[in-house]
Amino acid sequence: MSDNAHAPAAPGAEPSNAHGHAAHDDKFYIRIWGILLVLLVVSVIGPELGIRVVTLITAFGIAIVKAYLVLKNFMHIGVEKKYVAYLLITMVALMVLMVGGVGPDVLRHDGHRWSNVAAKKTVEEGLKAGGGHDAHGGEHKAGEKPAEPAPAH
Amino acid sequence: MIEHYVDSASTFSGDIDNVILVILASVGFWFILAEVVFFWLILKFRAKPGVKAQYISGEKPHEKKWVTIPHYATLVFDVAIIIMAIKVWHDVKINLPEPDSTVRVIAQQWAWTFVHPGPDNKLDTPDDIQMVDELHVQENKTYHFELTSRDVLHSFSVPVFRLKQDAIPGRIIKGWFKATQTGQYDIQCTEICGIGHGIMPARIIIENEAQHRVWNTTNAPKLAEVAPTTPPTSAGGMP
Amino acid sequence: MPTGRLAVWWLIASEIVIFGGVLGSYIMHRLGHPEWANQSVHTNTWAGAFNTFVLLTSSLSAVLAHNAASRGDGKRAAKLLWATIGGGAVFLVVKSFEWTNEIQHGYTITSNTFWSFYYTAAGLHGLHVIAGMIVMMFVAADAAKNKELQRVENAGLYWHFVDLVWIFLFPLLYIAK
Amino acid sequence: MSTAAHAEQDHAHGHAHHDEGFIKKYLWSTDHKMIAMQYLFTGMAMALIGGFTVYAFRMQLAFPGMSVPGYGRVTATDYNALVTTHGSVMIFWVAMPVLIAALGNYLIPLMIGCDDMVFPRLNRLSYQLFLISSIVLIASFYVPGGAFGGAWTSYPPLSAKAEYSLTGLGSSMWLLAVALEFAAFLLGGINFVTTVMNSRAPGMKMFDVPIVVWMIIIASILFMASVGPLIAGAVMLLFDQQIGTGFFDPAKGGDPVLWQHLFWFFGHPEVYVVLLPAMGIVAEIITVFSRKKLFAYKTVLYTAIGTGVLSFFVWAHHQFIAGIDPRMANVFSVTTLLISIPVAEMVFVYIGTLYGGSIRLTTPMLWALSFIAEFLLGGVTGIFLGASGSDIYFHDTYFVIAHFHYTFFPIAFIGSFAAITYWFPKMFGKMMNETWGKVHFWGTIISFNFIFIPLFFLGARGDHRRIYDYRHFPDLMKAGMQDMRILATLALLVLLAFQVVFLVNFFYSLFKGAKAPANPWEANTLEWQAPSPPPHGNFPQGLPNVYRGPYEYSHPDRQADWWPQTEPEPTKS
Repeated sequence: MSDNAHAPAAPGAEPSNAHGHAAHDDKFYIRIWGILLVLLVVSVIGPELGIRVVTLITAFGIAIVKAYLVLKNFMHIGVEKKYVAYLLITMVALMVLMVGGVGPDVLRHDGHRWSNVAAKKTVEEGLKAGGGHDAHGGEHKAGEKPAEPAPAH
Repeated sequence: MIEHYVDSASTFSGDIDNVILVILASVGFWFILAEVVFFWLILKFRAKPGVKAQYISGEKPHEKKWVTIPHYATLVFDVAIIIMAIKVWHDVKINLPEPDSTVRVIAQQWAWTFVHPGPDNKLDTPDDIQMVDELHVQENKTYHFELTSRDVLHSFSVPVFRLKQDAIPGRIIKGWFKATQTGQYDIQCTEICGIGHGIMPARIIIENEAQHRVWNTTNAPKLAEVAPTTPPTSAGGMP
Repeated sequence: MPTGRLAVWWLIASEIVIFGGVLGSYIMHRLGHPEWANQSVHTNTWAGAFNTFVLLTSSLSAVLAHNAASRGDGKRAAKLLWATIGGGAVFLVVKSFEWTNEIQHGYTITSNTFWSFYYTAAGLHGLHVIAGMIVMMFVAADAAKNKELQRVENAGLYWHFVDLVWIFLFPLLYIAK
Repeated sequence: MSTAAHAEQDHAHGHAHHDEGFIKKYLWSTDHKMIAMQYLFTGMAMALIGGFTVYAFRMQLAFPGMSVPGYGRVTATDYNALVTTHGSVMIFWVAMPVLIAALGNYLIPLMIGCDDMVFPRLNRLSYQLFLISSIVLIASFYVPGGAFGGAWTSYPPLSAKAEYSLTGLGSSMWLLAVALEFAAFLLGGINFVTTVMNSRAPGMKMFDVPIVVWMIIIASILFMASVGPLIAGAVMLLFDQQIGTGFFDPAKGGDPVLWQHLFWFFGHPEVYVVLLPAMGIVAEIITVFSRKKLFAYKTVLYTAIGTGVLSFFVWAHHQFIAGIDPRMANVFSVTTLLISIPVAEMVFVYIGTLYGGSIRLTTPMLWALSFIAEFLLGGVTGIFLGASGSDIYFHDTYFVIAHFHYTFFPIAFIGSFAAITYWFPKMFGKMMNETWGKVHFWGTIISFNFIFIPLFFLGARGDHRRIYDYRHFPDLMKAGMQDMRILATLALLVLLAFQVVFLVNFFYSLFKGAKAPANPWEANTLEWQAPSPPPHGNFPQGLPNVYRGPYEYSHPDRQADWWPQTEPEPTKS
């Protein structure tokens, strides 16, 4: 079955350097994990302050930082060939492009010569109805939730 | 070109026909040129015994110009077409001239409801005239339409006006037209809307001022309050 | 680059656009519907935070498994992979209690489009968690016999991606009130 | 690490190699060539279904109300289901499997000089998913309510609610079938890309890869990058249908326009997903049969990449009048016309390749040339639709139908016929009959033009799409219009009849054809260095080395007018 063995990878693809990136010892990863947990705590506490800017930064800014840490240190994207990073960035950029192209029609409810009356109606009714849509809904506000919902049942 | 097949009955239908004609001329030129060159090459370079093909990489500048020159020519033609097309698009879909009257167009599976403003020329008054599958408009008057749908997507298309706009449930979309000649024409639904999509024809009836007045008064809901002396159309409607 | 890892990267790339489609649609609706804030207060931030913690931890064990595998220590890699699978299981258990609680309070997938997005996005993610767990079971079984150790890294990569998606789902669904 | 990956592959081969039981050999194979055949024959079978549906509804259009022989009376419900099935089958179950899956699977390993795909079992899974998707689609015809009839674009709310479409189960099955099909091609695409990146023959550099392989790779990447949002959208729509969520229901805060965007964000790149492989096939064939180097290889490559990138910026031109904000139409109109430039350039390059050639009009060459000639018309008529101003009139008329059939017919059929007639000797080790091939060619091409030229005129006269009986529209029954519909239908019958010639030729040659040599066309690319048909493992003499690009025909230094990629450089004395 020698004919079945793969030809060595083409010149473009260098020999595997897979083991190259596992140069860190376990402690390094535990440290990264510790940082991620600290960030998690910040991202939960930040929005509790109720300030919009702080919420945005702590919730979404930190999500991006966390994603970067995972990508860099757990997925070793820095050691990987450059095109992998470009590929992922391209995919995210395509999604931004999509949202950019769709937003004017879907995100907004008023446009040039059109008006999304149904959406405006649901917004209005939703705001009027306030919290839950049924009797139970009102009882549960975010802050009152038990910390560990699962074992409680 | 289109006007030979389908009457041109709105102020912008001629402009749209012109865009089509210009595109036809420019792409027709390129199409014919490319096909002529193509068939000429096939005829000229048929295999002949003992004659070897030429070795042309197409990477040298003097060879590449055969591709780059058409490339830039295409770009020039594209720009010209874009400018014309967007100009017409602005006239039809973006600018909204002051209306003389407004009609409401409601699509549903599988019929059109047209709400005419009636003799007082105002919508949502008791003398509104509702008609199914029949839209009555007056020539030389700028109409706005408010288009919506009750269930699924439909599309309000009046070929003689070169006008087409999808109706979306939950949205009100505005547009305009101004008829330039009288007559009776098809209104189509051009977005598939279920099994009755093929049986959703309506008619647009374009009338002159006198006919339209008669139609307005005879069809308006018989209400005591309606003052027949009020001119059914505002005088400013005539340009 | 080794073929397996290359394929995982391409798989991740194509998954980005799948989740991008759901999340992009959600973000557009969310920004256009301020009233959804009244619905999202009923999501359980603490359950979400705990699940984030679980997934981050399982990512840690996945990367430690990779480290062990690259040292050639298949036994340890397998153990750590099983720990990762356990993390996934905890995640799913928490999630199921959370959902049960919400459904009991009347917040079902049809009660509002916010909840439709909530269940769809988290459900799609949950399916990926399950898929990752199944893949890792096979990889762990092989790794314990010191076979196919390169797959430990590939499975780990995929798992980190699942973690990444959750990192974004968490603020989008739980924190933005 | 890479050896371990190969071990996995050898393991998979170990099974397929030795036992040659029918099931393992033909149904459960992991050999890329067998999977390609499975895709090819499934695609051909689905083409018969697509052809039958078009027969039934064109007959209804020409002779409304008649009982169509072999079908019966076409009701409005039937008509919608038929056009929907025709559209989705021809694109998703014929063009995609034949051009990308069958040819990609067959050609990629052979053309880059390796023994199989890097993930043979993934490949098998991809086909099986595809097969299931075909079965689900066909089964949807037999469920209560019948097959889905909301057009291949499946716009909600019509597709979302059974009360509107009246085909609750049919809609969901259609959607499920499409989603499965996407999953199959996602797996296949990942396989193609990794194979080409990692398994090229030694010496094969980036610019030594044949154009058709490049095109399939670019198409696979386009597919991968564009289909995600639609998969997400399909899940959402499925929930709308079956659970009652309101993602696309305006009354519940959803938005039907969102689906249109998700669909066309995929749908437009999809056009190029099938176009590019067909373009690649044409590049291979015209170089071989004009004995010419491809004119500006790198330009072709860059225009293909440019087309691919631009194709993500044009999607909303399908929605100009669909209720999107009219100002957005300006942006998309500009990008749409811009995309005409790389595509036109690609065609110019192909025409340029003919210059100075030694053209042999064999059947595959006829198909390849006719692709260029016909596709040109499809391309230029697209300008009418991409320019927002004229699209107002032409949108959703038969002009659109004629336009995209002038692109899709060359892509899906002319491209496939070119490929099948060209690679038939390699695939089956037999030569196809040239005379009958040419009869089929001329019959198909002439009748094809007689179908769609009338449709351009019908569209210009206002015929709108998906109408099962025009007698309800007085303006559309003016003198001559019905005659044109009848002409198109009669031409269609001729076209369908000529496909019998093809099928007979195909199967007769398959069993009784003359034995094919390894390289009947004297072509350079690697697949022709393998025996015809290639055995399992492809290259029994050992995997080839590559010394030069794929299009070194009529090199001035050589006596022979071809120079295989595998032939070592002559030692200079």
